[in-house]
Amino acid sequence: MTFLTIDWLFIIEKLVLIIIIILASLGIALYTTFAERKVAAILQDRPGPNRAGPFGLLQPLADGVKMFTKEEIVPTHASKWLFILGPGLAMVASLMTCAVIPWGGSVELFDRKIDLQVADINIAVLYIFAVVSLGIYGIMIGGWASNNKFSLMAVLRAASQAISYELAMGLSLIAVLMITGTLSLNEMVKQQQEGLWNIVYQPLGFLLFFICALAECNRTPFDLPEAESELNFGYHQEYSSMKLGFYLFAEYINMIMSSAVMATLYFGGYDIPFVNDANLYASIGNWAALLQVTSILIKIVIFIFVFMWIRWTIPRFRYDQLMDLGWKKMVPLALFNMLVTAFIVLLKHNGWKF
Amino acid sequence: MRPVKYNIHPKEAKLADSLIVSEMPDGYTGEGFFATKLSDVVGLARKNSIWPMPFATSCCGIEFMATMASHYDLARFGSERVGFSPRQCDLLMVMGTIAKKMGPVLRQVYIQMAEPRWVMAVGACASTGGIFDTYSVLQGIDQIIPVDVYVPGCAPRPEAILDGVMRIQDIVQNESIRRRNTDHYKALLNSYGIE
Amino acid sequence: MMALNNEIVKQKLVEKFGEQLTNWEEPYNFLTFVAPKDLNLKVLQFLYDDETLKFRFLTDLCAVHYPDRKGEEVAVVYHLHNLENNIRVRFKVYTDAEKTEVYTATALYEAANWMERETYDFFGVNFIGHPNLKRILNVDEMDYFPLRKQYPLEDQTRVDKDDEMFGRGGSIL
Amino acid sequence: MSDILHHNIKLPKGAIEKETTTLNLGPTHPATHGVMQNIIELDGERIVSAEQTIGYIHRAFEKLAERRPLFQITTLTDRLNYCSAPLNNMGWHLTCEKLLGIQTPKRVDYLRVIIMELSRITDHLICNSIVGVDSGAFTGFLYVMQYRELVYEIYEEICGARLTTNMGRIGGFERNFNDTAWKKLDKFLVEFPKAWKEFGNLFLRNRIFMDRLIGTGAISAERALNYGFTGPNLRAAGVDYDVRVHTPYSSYQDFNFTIPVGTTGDNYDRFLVRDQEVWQSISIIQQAYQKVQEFKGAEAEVYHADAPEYYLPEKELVYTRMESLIWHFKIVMGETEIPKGEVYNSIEGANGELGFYLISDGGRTPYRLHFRRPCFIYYQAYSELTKGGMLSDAIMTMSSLNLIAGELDA
Amino acid sequence: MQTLTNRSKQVDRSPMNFLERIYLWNIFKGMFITFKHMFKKQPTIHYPEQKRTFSPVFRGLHVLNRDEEGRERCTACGLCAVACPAEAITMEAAERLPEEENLYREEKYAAKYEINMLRCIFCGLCEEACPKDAIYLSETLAPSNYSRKNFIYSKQDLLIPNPKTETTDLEKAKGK
Repeated sequence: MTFLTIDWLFIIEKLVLIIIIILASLGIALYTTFAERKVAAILQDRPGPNRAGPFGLLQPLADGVKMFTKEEIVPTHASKWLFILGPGLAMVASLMTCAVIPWGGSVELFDRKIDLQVADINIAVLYIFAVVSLGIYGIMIGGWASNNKFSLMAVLRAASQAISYELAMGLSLIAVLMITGTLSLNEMVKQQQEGLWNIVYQPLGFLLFFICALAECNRTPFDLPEAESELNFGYHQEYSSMKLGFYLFAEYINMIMSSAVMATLYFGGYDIPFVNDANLYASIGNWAALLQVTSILIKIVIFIFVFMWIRWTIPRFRYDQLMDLGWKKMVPLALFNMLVTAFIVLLKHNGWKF
Repeated sequence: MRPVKYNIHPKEAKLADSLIVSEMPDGYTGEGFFATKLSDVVGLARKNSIWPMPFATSCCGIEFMATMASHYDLARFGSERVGFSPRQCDLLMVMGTIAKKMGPVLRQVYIQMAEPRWVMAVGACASTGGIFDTYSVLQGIDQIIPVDVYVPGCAPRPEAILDGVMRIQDIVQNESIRRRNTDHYKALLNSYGIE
Repeated sequence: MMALNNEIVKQKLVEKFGEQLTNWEEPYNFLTFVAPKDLNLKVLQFLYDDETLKFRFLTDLCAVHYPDRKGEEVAVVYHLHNLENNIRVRFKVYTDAEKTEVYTATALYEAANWMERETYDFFGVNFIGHPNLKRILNVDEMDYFPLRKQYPLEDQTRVDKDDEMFGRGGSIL
Repeated sequence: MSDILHHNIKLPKGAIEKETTTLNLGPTHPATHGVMQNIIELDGERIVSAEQTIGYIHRAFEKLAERRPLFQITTLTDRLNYCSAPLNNMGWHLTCEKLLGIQTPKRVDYLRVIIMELSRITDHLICNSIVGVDSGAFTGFLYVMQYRELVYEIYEEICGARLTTNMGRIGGFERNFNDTAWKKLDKFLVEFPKAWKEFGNLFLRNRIFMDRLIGTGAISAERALNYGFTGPNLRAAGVDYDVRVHTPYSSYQDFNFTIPVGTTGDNYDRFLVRDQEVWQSISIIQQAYQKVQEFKGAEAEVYHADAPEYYLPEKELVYTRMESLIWHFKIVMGETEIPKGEVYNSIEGANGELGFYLISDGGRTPYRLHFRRPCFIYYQAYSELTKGGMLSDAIMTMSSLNLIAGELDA
Repeated sequence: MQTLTNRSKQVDRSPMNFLERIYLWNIFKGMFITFKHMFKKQPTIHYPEQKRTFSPVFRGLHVLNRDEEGRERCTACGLCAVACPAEAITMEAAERLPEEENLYREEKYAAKYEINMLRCIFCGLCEEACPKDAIYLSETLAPSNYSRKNFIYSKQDLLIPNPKTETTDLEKAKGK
């Protein structure tokens, strides 16, 4: 292998894209924390943070600086390296997801066609599942290393919850895969741009996927691992300073990523509704890509709002009820959905018209 | 009928009286311009992100609920993320009577908090024992941990609690980031027997 | 069913225990009597079991310290309630402060458990047969029974009060 | 397996054989809102046994009461069940009035009923919304807290304080209700029922919430009585015992209301009973409001009993008339004649039968004052209620019992 | 268990119907309620910029009254200290000298009058106990402070402005 065969421009292009996407994700996550507080406040008839900067907009920065300057505590009986590894792993895993999400079409710069997707791999969906499962390790390792019984219980809950709901999530997704016939996210978006959004074909599948996404992100009503009234913040109870910040951040990035995945899978990704994207490219060129990015961002924001809205409305499950729902209701429903979809796809392949 | 509506001589809090700022020796000039600026920025940031740990034992805890609720909304100060894990919090709000049985627990919680940490004694009981001048009640939590701000009242109105939070903010803003490493601070903690 | 009143309760009790129950009173229409301390459980059992009396609700259990009554300084007071007929009865047993031994009522009323622990905590009444008789409100290390009259109320460590002012060695009062 | 582990790893003695986890809930655990410690043995998430330690805010009320004249004890009762302070105040005043033989005029009774029911509402409102918070839904709590604020404003008009009110005096109130207070009460009566209905909609029939509460922390009527339960917790078990009906005080016999009872005594029953009691309280307040308005002329200004020995004279008279001044001094110094005797009086507190056992030897202060604190008595049943349930159930049981630390620890 | 009264009423514990059983219906209902609240007027009082008006009987910081000629009314009888459940009031009485008649109204006066605001529970019993129209509570909130010693309010901190010499201050104190 020689240096000459490497497309240096390609690497630079991807590096720039990665940096931009990671920074943007971090920025959005930062402001998602703020949004959570504001949304909670507005749903609860109160103004929310409004004294740090204009309308409280500097609030997340204040939180960040404060966390950076706080003392790092490693509990005496904690397993030190794992204690540090935990939040790092959680953070890395959640950021890795954004590699396969198509954020927009492509832009033409310096005579190059640059895809707004870090890696258009053909098994993107599997990749996401793998990385999300890795994120659970971050929580498990951190909670276990804390040497705290509350954390330990939280971790047990988190692990079993993740396993149960990933199963239902996967099953509900298979139906989509059968319709689209691909594992590549970019390909799925392209199909949806041409036809209808997948939500039209898969309403039940989407509902199941959405509920599982709530569970995967540890959001109410599935926030058992950090149920503050029971386990007192659960797995990140012993964490202070930026390690805590990493956990909180990872949670919000997970939220963003699952919103992005949902948008891509069921709501056409960066597709701008009611507009033919190809024509748009023809008329305004690179600006169309920007509009597409805006489109997916808006979808993400809407999902995040719904996440928050749910969080501040309903109570949480009990552990056994959560398992009950997961195994006895979600999995059978997902299977049912899969079978029905398979049946219809089969009929369609055999020339039936709908 | 009352002769007047207001007492116009309420004692204003002076920063110089605070435990944190007062024992800073004059002419502590180790910090250069950059460090001072950094200190200011950090102070400003910390000020707006004080996460309280409510150590609510009795009546004042109920008023703290009112402070959190829509009518007074502590969230405006960026302080609504109430944590019950001492590791994650900046401000220990001791609300309500601390009995002698509770004293060691309170101390333990204080020790577990990550620096920088501040303590606010809310209400008569936590500050001095209030009406409970009895064999079982600790006569002021300042016997076991250093207190930064005292809030009078039994129970203090939400306004008074907010006032206390703002006094804490004043301290936080004016505290040098290096202070927690100074010998003076260590001596202060040692005087409470905390290493 | 015949309405139950203080007369009938008294009559029944006298029938059963005769002269042993003394000091019958009805302050504010509340039947009160004194039982010997060895009999407390028997009286409770009778009041609980009897088909007409049915005092099956233990409202309250506490003690009072009378330092002047030599030999019977501590009185344990039971308040019982018959919910069906809405009638209450109170009885006391007196015991020596040095050797406070009273039978526990926990076998009859679960409610008595903590009330007896509290009474032990405050007055040092030793309830014989109690499943878990230890201090409940105060710290375990405490070496006296604070509600007995001879012990001071105040905490001695406070510095912000002027004892002269509040009747503790001063001129007022 | 355990043998191998024993050889290689140093574990605390008996850690393997035990097969259960000991979890220490409290004293600063968020769900114990207040301070008690529950040492729970867990088998997985199931509770094998629970043991409680209390006394973390023991304040020696009873000893303190022996050193304070009657009127100062009102400030102590404030701090018993601080969620419904006026209720305790009035309970104490009624006890004193029983001892001193004071008859209160009807209007005073009705005013008291209004205040007592308002404070019952605030208490149940907090309890039920905290059940919501502990189950993870924070928002309903903030919705109803806004209306508690309205009640506090009414208190403030009457006595000048919000939470620890020190409201009322032996023989009546310290002052008549002013127009603002009545206006605020009007406002409350209009707005609160809507909000309470909305709160019910948010929780009552939500399956997640119902699943959390139904069948958890249940107790039978017999056990509940044996444990000395009173108030909403006893009524949830199906016993319709209510001091307001059994031994009416403060003219409760003039009002028309029902006693909501449950059947199984589980957390959901407790929640429902409290929910219904709030509706009953609203109805009682409306009736009392109407009755108060029926007083005309001089009667409409009555706010205390005519008891010059115990009720402080008008300030104007104190400044000008010698006789009043002497009464004033006597009452404040506590030198009025207080009859000897012992009296037990109980009211229906927000958590159950709140009793005052007062022994007076004729001195300035009570010889002995014992509070029957419902919280203290029913919390003993906690280990029985939680046994066999899950950890989350224990949390819900704790909040639906409504444990008020001030009342628990005296 | 037989019923004790004829006023009991069973609470509604009907089993869940189908819509309630599938979770979603009531969740949507709840979400609709919270959504409605987004457009509700916020009752928030933006303390410290905005302050609530307190009731005229509000129990805040104390004041010591003077009469029309600016003489202190307190006669150091000690009733307030006796009435105080928190024992927060300390005073020392002194005999008035002939040349002090323009300072003190009665023959005896409080040479030292201190209230420990940190002990004080603002119950208002001192105001009620005063037979000389001398001590009142005001609508000022007791401010928080950094040090315990700053909560001892001496006579100078409590006295209202002299109506003879400090008329502007008095107007201020009266809230005009």
